[in-house]
Amino acid sequence: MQHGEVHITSYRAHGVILVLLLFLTAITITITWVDAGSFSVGVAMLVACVKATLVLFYFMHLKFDALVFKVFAGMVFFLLAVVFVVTFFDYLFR
Amino acid sequence: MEHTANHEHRDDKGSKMGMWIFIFTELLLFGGLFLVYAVSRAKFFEDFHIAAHQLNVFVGAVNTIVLLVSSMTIAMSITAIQKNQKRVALMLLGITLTLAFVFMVNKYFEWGGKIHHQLYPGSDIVLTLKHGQVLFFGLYFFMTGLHAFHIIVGMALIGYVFFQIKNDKIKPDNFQLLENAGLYWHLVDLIWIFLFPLLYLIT
Amino acid sequence: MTSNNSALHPGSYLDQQGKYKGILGWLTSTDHKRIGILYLMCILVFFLVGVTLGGVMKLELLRPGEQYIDAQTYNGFFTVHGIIMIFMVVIPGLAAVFGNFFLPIMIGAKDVAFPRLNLFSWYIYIVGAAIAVLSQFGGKGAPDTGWTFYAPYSIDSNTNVTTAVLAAFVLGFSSILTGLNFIVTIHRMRAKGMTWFKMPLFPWSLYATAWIQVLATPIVGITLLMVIAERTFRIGFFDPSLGGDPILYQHLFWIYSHPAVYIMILPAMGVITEIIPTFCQRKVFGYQAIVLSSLAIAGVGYLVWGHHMFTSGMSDFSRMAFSFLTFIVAIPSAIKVFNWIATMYKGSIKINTTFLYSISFIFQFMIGGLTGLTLGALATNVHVHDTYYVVAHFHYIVFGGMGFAFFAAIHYWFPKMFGRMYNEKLGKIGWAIVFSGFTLLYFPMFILGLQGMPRRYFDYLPEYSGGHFISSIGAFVLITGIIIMVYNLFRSAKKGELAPANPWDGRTLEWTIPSPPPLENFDNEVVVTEHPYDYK
Amino acid sequence: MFQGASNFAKGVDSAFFFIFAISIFFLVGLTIVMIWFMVHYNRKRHPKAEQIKDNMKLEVTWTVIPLIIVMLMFYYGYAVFKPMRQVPDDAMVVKVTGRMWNWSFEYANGKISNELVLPVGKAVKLNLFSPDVIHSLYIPAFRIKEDMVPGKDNYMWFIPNIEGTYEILCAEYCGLRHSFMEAKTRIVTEEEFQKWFAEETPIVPEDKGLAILQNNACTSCHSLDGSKLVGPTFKGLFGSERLVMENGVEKTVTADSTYIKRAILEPDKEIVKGFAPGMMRAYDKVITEDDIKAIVAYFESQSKLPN
Ligand code: HEA
Ligand code: HEA
Ligand code: HEC
Ligand code: CUA
Ligand SMILES: [Cu+2]
Repeated sequence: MQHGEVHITSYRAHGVILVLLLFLTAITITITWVDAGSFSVGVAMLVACVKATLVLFYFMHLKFDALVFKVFAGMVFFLLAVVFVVTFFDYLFR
Repeated sequence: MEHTANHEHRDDKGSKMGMWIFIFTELLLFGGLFLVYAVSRAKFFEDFHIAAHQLNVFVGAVNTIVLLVSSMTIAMSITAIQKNQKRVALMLLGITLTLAFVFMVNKYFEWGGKIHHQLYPGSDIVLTLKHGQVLFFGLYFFMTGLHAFHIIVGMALIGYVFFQIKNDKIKPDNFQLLENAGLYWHLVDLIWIFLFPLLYLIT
Repeated sequence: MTSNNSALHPGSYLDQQGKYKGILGWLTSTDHKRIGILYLMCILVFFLVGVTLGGVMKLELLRPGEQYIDAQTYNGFFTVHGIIMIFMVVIPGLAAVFGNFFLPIMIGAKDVAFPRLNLFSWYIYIVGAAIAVLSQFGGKGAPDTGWTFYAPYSIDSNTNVTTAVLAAFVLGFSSILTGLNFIVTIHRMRAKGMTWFKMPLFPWSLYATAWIQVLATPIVGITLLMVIAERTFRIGFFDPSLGGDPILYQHLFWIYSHPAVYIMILPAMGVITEIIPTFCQRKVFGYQAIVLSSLAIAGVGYLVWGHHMFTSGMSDFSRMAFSFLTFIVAIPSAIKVFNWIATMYKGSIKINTTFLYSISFIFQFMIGGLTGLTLGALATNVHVHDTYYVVAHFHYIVFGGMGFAFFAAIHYWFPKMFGRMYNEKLGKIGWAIVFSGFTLLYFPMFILGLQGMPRRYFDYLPEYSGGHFISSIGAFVLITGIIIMVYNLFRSAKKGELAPANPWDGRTLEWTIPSPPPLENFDNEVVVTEHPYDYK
Repeated sequence: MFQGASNFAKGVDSAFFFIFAISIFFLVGLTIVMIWFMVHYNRKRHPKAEQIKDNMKLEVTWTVIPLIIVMLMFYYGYAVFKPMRQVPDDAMVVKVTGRMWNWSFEYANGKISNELVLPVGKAVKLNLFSPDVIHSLYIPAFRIKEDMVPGKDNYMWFIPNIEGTYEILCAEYCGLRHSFMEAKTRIVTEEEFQKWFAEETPIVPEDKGLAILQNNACTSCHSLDGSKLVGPTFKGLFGSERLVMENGVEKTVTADSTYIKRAILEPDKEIVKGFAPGMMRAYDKVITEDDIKAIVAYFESQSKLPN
């Protein structure tokens, strides 16, 4: 028993997301081809984050799920980010 | 408290929540690995750069596309079940499984190639390389290996779900199992989305 | 402990249920209460094994020089002692035993969310424990790295480190699944009317604990896998001779293992928060403050791991940041202590064995916690790091805190779990001996530490012999008390007086059902209207 | 605290006493309150509990006051610690090598000693170095400690300010003989130090082989005088018949130069009877061919000496 309306994502919506994802993949590849360096890694990671968000929100239905799931996911990614930052307190200031 | 699930034996939201929490632990599992990657790369910037040249961007890109498409098909199969289109759902899952298989075949040849060229941890050639490059290949095998292990588990899960649909155990009003399998599969995709640029594209 | 009890009242969970009889009935039961008892038995056994190792270590340290065991054996002993105590006793301890048994009852549910997964976690625990036991024998001898498995020694050591690391990995997996189960149970299975802020505080503390279990354990999991990979393939993650970074290992290890100390202490705090209102007949003071402090400990506790690495050569900025965060995390613990004591104010206090253990918990936790502050301050940490001061600190908190809370919990819930009362007089005698033995054993260690006695020392300089001698005597006083306590409990489980449903006049839901509880806990659906701890 | 003999001792001790005093205040205060409640509100004396409402103001008070206190503690600890990382420019530099399981101290003029001799009242910087696993240099009397991490340069500094001899201990677990990894530091007057510093060091033996054995800490496991430490003694080794286990098979070999080389490079291949495998690590990347030649030459020279 699902609570409230069950959200049905249309086939088309899935298709659109896939096209977006493929497009972003193409961007990453070209960017890193054109200009190697720390800049392109930053962009590649940024694009990867966008892609991940798309997968989370649409393929994994997070957008249409109850609030708790969004809060949980937000919390986990925040935690992961903070752990990275705090670890790099060591490596950046040596 | 808005909802008590006790009066019925099934609690779809609870089961989904369990799956999500499991996914979080998986994310942190890989998170630790990414942390090691990040620190090592900061330390061996040049070496990583050079070693990454040994990886084939084309194979990586193909595998990315394969996984993205398979992610879409499994997401679509949920739509199909919701719309009570059993055969479409089965077909979509079949495609997902095939794509997963393609991914593994690709991986097999990729790893095979590396091992053939003696680019595996502990081989004579790798031991002559610079530390940073050895580490890169170590991370490459460790990360993609752990990822491939998740693919295999995912395939088993999807295969099981496939038969559950076939035997009408999963129905338009009872598809949480399918959704959970889907969530797991998307996790595999999610991790690859980061692995691909980090391992293949930093040349 | 379980026979003879069917006479108590028909339909209790201790009776034969389901397909199988006898031991098989226990090993296949998905009933959360039976699983709790299974954990209790295993943990008791491992506790006694660990404690025996500790005793032998103290015997060896009685005098300087080699007494009974050689250095390699000693190094193996404290490693195994640490692994058993941390991974097999205190981390699963309260959560898996009392959490399993009482969490569903206290929130008015029939079972946990995933009963089969629950049983599965226990089996994983057993497999992990079996691997740990295996690592002691055969191969190249017991692991000798300390429970922290610091690289590069853990990579170089030729002993069975891989097996021990694998055991810790498997045990971690069991811990994750338990945590997952509890989170979903608490979210989805609370009784009608039990809003979040009407939930008792032991479930609350388990909720905070469960999140740490779920989000911290995987990090140590992957780290341990990397150690195994490093030992097998020589990759160079952590091995400096291959360009790896040993300090990175320490970061990863403590990212888990600091939060892990809160996995140990949070449920203990939860237990104490249940016991004090009951024996004071008083509403708990500062319910919301206690809830929030649990969550704060879980949250901030995640970010202080670096205080184990102040002298490791970490950047100076990190040292400062971690010291700062360490002090922040002390505040929620202080809040809890203040609220417990305030709960006793104008109460009607009944002093029995349970309550005495709880009071000694608070006392010892304060000592352990306050000495944690000297460890958290940079200047003083440099002096006392890796000395017996640290050993004293964590035994005070882990044993004096979590261990005593465990003893308090087992006395408190004993009537409910086994349907019989324990012997009060013997209980009090046991407590007095345990408490004095404990103090005698661990207090001198603070002084030894300040004098500069490093830990993990098989042998020591003569100037430290006084402290070690007293401390070794204490170990044997302590074990006498523990034996009396365990004897009392075993005997009472068979021969004690029959227990009423609510012997202590508690207010939480477990006291509303018969002792021992029936199979499905509640006959009817539970509807909660009042706050827990509503004494009128 | 206990005897303090460096410029940091006072600061560390006062930081400790600051935290300690506050801790004692809370510990004793709260314990007394607790016991008083137990007596005063005992059920016999106070059979009916009074219900008391939560008090927001109180909660805030006992959050904020401890917060302020711990911030003071943090600051105190940090303020005392900070100078420990700021080495004065005129500090004398000594390179310390900690290995399994002994210490050596190398001075600017190349003098190597296994005792740390320092002039009183002068700043020293110790550069910490480890070739094998993590050790930690700890001088309790000076209140200082820092890990020696292989592959990473760590340092510490201090000013010894009381003459005397103090213990140096290893505070990070480093394997079998961790607890025996001690040395002494001798703090002497400036003149004495200069004299010691200039004099030809007797510690570095004239024999190259012996020097290698000592510098690689072989002698912490192998005695030269016939006593049994972790490994078999080197006394009378050369040319003798050795009973060894190879793959579980017992056999006798003569301790010639090839045997000794194997024993150093692959110690786990042939295990001397009565000893455990895995104790001695393989020195294949540490000890060079030439070193081995020197070691063998030393063994050979020893075996020729009349006993
Ligand atoms: C249950 C386990 C547990 C808990 C809860 C804690 C709690 C704390 N610990 Fe401890 N710790 C360990 C288990 C635990 N620890 C273990 C096992 C080790 C050693 C690991 C190893 O190396 O093997 C260790 C080591 C350890 C170190 C590293 C020492 C070293 O190796 O150099 C440090 C350093 O900061 C530290 C600090 C603290 C602090 C500040 C707290 C705080 O959370 C304490 C908070 C509590 C209080 C402050 C007391 C109650 C409050 C009052 C009485 C009110 C008055 C208070 C104020 C005014 C502030 N601990
Ligand atoms: C829950 C956690 C826990 C508990 C309860 C204990 C309990 C004890 N521990 Fe602890 N200890 C740790 C966790 C714990 N320990 C950890 C994590 C470490 C760090 C390891 C590391 O460095 O890696 C450590 C390290 C440690 C050391 C430091 C070793 C070193 O650095 O060199 C010492 C030294 O004395 C010690 C002693 C003891 C003693 C005497 C007990 C006493 O409580 C034991 C009292 C009991 C006895 C005296 C036993 C006598 C028993 C019998 C005679 C048999 C009776 C049997 C039956 C009835 C069946 N422990
Ligand atoms: C950790 C302690 C340890 C250290 C350090 C150590 N060894 Fe050993 N060594 C042993 C042990 C134990 C054995 C006996 C077991 C074996 O044969 O492997 C041994 C055996 C030997 C033997 C064979 C001796 C015989 O009696 O046949 C030689 C030669 C030797 N070591 C040389 C060295 C040299 C040279 C070094 C330093 C570069 C060194 N060892 C450092 C522990 C050590
Ligand atoms: Cu060197 Cu401990
Ligand atoms: Cu900690």
